[in-house]
Amino acid sequence: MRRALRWLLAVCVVAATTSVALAADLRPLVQSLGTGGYAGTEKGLAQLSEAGDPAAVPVIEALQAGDLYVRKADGVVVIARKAGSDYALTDPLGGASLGEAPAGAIEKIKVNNALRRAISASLGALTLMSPDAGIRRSAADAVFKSRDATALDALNTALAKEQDSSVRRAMEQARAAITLTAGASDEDTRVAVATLAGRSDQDALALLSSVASSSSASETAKAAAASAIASVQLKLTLWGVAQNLWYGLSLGSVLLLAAIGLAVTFGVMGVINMAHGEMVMIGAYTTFMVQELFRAHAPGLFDLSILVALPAAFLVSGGVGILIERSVIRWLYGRPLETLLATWGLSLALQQAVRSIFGPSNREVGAPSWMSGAFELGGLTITYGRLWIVVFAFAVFAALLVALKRTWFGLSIRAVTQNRPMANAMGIRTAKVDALTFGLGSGIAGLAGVALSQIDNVSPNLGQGYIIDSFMVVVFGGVGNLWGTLVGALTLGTLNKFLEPYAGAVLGKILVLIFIILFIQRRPRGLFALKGRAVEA
Amino acid sequence: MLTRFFLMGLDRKAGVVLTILALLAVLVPVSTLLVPADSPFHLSIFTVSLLGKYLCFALLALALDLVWGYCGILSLGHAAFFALGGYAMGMHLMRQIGPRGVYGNPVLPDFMVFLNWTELPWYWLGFDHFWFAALMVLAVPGALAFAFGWFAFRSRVTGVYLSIITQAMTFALLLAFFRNDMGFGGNNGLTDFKEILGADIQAPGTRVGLFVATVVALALSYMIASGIIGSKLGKVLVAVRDTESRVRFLGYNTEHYKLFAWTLSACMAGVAGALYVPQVGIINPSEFAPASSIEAVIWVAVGGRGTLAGAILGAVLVNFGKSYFTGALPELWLFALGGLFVAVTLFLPKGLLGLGAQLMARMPKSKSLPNGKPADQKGM
Amino acid sequence: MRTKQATSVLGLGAFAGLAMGAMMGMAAPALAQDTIKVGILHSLSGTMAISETTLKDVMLMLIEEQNKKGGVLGKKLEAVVVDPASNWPLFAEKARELLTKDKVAAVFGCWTSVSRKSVLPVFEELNGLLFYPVQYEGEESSRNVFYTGAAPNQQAIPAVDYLMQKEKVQRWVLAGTDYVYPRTTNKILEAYLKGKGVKDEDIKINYTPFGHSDWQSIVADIKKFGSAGKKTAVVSTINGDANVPFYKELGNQGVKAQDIPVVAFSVGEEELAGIDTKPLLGHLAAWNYFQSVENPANAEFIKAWKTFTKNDKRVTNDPMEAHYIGFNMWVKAVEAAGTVAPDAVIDSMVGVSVPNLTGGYSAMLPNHHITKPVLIGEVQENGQFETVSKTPGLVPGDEWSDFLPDSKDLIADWRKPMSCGNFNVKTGKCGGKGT
Amino acid sequence: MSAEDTLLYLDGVSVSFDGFRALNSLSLVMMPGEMRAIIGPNGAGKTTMMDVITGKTRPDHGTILFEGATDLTKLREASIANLGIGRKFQRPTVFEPHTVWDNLELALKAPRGPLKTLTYAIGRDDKARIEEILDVTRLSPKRDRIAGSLSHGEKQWLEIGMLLAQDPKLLLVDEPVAGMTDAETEQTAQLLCDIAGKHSVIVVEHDMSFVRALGVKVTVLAEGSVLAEGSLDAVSANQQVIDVYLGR
Repeated sequence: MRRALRWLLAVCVVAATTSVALAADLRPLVQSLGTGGYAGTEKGLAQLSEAGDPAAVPVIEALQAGDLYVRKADGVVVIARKAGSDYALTDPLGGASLGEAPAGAIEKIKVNNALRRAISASLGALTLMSPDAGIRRSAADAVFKSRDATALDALNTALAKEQDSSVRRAMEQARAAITLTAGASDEDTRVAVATLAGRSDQDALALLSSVASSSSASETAKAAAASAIASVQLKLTLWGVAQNLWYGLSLGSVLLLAAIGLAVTFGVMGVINMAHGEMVMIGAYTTFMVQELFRAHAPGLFDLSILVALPAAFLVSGGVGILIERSVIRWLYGRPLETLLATWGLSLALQQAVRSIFGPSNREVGAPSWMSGAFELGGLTITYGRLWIVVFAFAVFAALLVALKRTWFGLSIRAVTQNRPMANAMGIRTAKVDALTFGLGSGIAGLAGVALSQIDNVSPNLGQGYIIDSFMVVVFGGVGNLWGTLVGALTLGTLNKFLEPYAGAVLGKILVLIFIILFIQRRPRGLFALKGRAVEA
Repeated sequence: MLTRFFLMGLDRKAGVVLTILALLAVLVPVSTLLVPADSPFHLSIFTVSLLGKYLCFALLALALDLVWGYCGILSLGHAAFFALGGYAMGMHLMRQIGPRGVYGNPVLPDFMVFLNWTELPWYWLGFDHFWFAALMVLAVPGALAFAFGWFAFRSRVTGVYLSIITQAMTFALLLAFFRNDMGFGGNNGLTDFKEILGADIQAPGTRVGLFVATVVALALSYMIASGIIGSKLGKVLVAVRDTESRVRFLGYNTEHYKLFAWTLSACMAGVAGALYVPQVGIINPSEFAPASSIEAVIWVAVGGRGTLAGAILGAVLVNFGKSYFTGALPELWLFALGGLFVAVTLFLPKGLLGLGAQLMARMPKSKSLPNGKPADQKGM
Repeated sequence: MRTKQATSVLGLGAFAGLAMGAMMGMAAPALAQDTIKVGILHSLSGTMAISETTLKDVMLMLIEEQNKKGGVLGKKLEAVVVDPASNWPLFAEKARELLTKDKVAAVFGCWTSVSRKSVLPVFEELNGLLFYPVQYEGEESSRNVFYTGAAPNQQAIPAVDYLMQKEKVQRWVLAGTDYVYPRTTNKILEAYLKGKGVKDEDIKINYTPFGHSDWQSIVADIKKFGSAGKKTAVVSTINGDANVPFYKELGNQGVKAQDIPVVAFSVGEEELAGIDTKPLLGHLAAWNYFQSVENPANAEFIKAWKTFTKNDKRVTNDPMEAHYIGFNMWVKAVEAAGTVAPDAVIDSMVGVSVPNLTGGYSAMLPNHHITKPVLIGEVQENGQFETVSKTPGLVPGDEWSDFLPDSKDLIADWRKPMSCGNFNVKTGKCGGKGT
Repeated sequence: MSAEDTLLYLDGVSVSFDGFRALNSLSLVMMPGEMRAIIGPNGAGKTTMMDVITGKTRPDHGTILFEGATDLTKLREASIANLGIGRKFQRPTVFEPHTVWDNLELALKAPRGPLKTLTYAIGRDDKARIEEILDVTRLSPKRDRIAGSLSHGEKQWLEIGMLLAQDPKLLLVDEPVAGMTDAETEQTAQLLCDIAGKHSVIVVEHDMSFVRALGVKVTVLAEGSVLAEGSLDAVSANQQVIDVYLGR
């Protein structure tokens, strides 16, 4: 992007001899950015963007990036970028090198929210002519947001030359927004209303509503706005349902991830594993450790840290799980209740251990760039982080299903859980299978920890927040049935998200719990209960 | 008939427990109020409140043991009944504050005043009378338990399914009481009580009185519980615990039996909560937290499931450990507590009282021992 | 079998006796009087450990430093640390233990409102001293408590003023965790905003449970509310734990500070340490202290803190400063009184003035709240705040909000002869609005 | 024969579990005072039939009447038991933590409500009745033993004793001699024959010598319905029965 702007700058320099003179005119404006605190900077910025000279773009960009400094010695505004222990200074206009300076010799020009807004608006107006379609598009969006009437001329000029249809549409919408905000003739208003009707979002709705309720607009314009509002609202309602579905799916995936390890340790093995949440927490802390290693040794590869963290968390949590099984759980088979007590004790100890080692406060787990941000899908905003978690949850589920149904290990697990003495007699080493099964469940919990570290606190309490929900999901779905866990997680997630807008977060959750209680009355063995000649005597 | 019922449960074991409780009821007031403060036999008010709290927990454990140890219903939501009883008492104590709140509103509790409530919600009416509150202490947990049990037992929800929905119940209540809109003071709960039955709640005499009341309630509940266990009803309950379907084929409506024990147990838990609140001075939604219920289960397990004395012992011991370690080892006490739970499960599957039994196992067996099986085929 | 049971039950009796004996021992008065004991009542486990453990550490540091300077009244200070484990009744029990068993001269502690409410009767009954370092909802003034955190007028109202004036905000989302601090703060803000002409439909109030972790719907709602054409801001009283997922969701859904700024009252440096702050650039917080404030006292404090914790990355935050102020005030008051006896210390506390870490002096007011500057900061990429606004003078803490109908006539003044925490200026009587 | 005169009347009873038909239009009639042996290969539906009669399993179709009037398909286990149908399980199920005496006391015919049991005090008649059953089942010397400590055979007998204590009109006895010595088997056969005088009995058993020793009408079940009925000799000669038993 910066290269493109430089290119633009070069074109301008070549094209117009006057621009040198202009650059000279810009100098005092640039200087004024460095005086008078936020207000002074804002004033300087306004003048700078009013000048309309693309040469100002690098200056403003530097201001946005926090690279614009004042040299304390002479008060000159410079661009300073870290070079070793000192800063390399360049002239904001023209880019000539001005030598180096230690950190103490320069002072940053501070930026606050108001300034950031102004910067976006002026960059928008100034980059409407960029050769890069993406930049023009975001420039148009910035103008749409700022609704800055001073950008109207630039917008009209840019529109006249614009070839790209999507950028054109964005620019037209920006122009319509300015038109409606600033007020315009009846004809223009109607055109603007028509343009905005195509943009089915809240922004458009707000603009259209302002027309419909405006006192100056004509009746016909108002009528056009009203019908546009109706169509936008309908679309928004539909998208709202889709959005709830997506949120439900996303929450359901989180529940699924949290519960699926429990479906193995509790559902398959019958261990009431209260330390399950702590396995999730250990996975999250493993992610933190892996990221710390990346930050220290390979910051450039940070985006890959999550991929490394996955196997690491699986192994660490799985290892801890095996350790727990070998030392405690294996003495307790056939006494499910005792496992509740012992694992509760373990969960207390594990929390405190993590607190002692890592401290009680939150640890920062960063998101790799491919998990940050969001994209728009029609009227839906889908964040990459959530999308990956959904994909990941289903992948883990599928992998577990395959592991249990199609591998020898899975066969052994089923053999051991169904008939231990018989499995033993057939040469299956039940002790080993027990340990590995518990390790598998714990390892999956560790995987969940990697995913949850992206959306939740990484703190010693992380696991506590999920343990109850996990048990609800497994029990709702039917103990011992993986498909039940899947359907249970998605049902409860979606139900929760559909209730939340009406009942609020707290009441919504209460209703879900009551639903579970009532549901269990109807199906005392969960959703996917095995029917058959009852086993109890 | 009533006398016979109480006498039935009174074997020598009960005698020991009741003697200890009677001693507590006499010695504690004496050494607190009469023994001079510099004497080594003086008990501070702090200690009395602490003991009172332990005994409230012991009563909760006793209630839990009645359903879990003798009827096989593992409740992971018993703290809900405890908290409901506590709230009923807390509401009465709130009303007793009268115009002494910070805003001086004679009717509305402070938290309602600053949330701009203008009148007392209907469900607060009546709580200014002690008798009404006392009734509610029994009725609210009892009614909830009855309704919950009626549906759950009829639907034959058993084992972990039952345990988990009891947990769902207490969690839902936690969230509900947490909502400020409910009118129970939200997360802050009810606090800053001034007096109970006209006595200053902070005064040593009142605190000792509350302690004695707790001892009496515990002793009474113990007698009721051991009376039940000694009766034919108790034998049916134990039979239900181990082989419920067999009991049904004998013609017993096991749902009714479970419902009876469950509701009675909830009422006992409610009483425990009601005695707890004036002694600790606060009731808030965190008492509903599933973790509180699980802790209560652990007390019973530590002491010995299926022995009433064990439930009491476990509650007192674990809570004493908690009080002691949070002061002595503030950074490490969770390791100690967690380690204790693991150790008890691994090495004392029948709890501490079971240990005594194990040591004496060689002695010839004689009649009637309810603390037979640890976790058995009925599991939870 | 009977004998066996009887034996085990006898064991129980013996145990009970032992336990009682042990507790008698516990309750025995401390004999050593050559030190002055200071109680630290912060949760080291459970949900609040995340915030409170730091405060325990900072108290240990302050006590250690004071001892280096020779202690107080010629005696060394001795810290007594207990863990109330985020359990509210346990707070009261531990407070009682500190005051009666350990006989501490003062207690520094509590974070949540409920923990303070829980210990309040204990401190009043036993006439102890509690220093409470956290911003809170006000509506309280106790003779035995010194509130060194911000009252709503020292945090919420200046923050809203800033947003109205500098950011031209017209539409407000008041999002909070459903407990008393957000409820009260939002009540106050609602009244304040309406007084400024903000319409009903431009205020949206939203409450969530503690530890709420799925913020998708709420963030989407905020976006929706904020795109109605009027400048919108979020005033967040969301409690510590839930903030991380909240901010992560904000960042991911692209809610930028320049579009919809979020101003938080419970998010400090400590909370930001758990989040990648790049997407949060420019979101705001209102406090009375930021680690980034530049002045010698603060630099020294930060250095001492990093040395004490042997961790270069440890951050400082507002409640830590509050303890710093409170502790120094207590030391000064004790020295002025010449004793640690509670009544004397309480009397000499009012009017004590000590340096704060933002370059001024904070004074203890008659209502047991203190004067503080109010700072508005924007989140920076490095997890720190950049001060964008600071009140010109110090703001005195106002315990009874002027914006709530039932408290606007109340004042607190613990100086004699009034010595009242809820004096009604209308009726001229102590004891709220009642007769 | 009309349904009114019968003690137990099953008509067209079907039960299926996940597609598997455990009972397939089963019809069976028992007269008062009758004793019947039911045999059949594994999976023939013997236990399911008992489940259906005692209310443990609800049939998908069909009629089950007791004493010609009471529709058992509408009732729960306890109500059915209180009508006078007792059941002994395949695996002996006694209340292991209780003494032999207490087991019998629990089974003894008496009011079954919780409040009644709470205030129950054993009377002279009840004591005599339990003594009598202890004698019949030869458990007198072990009356104070914990049931869990009894041998397998003794548990079987205790359970039969509990059935007697219940004093039902109809006894359903599932494999009463499984795991017993020959001598015990013989004694058990004798015991059942004694009982049959006063009660109606259905015995499910694999042990042919035991069935022979009972000397009663035999019903053969296979694949959930009645294959043959008659004396043991008659059904043994039935070709279909032979096929079923020997496998096809």
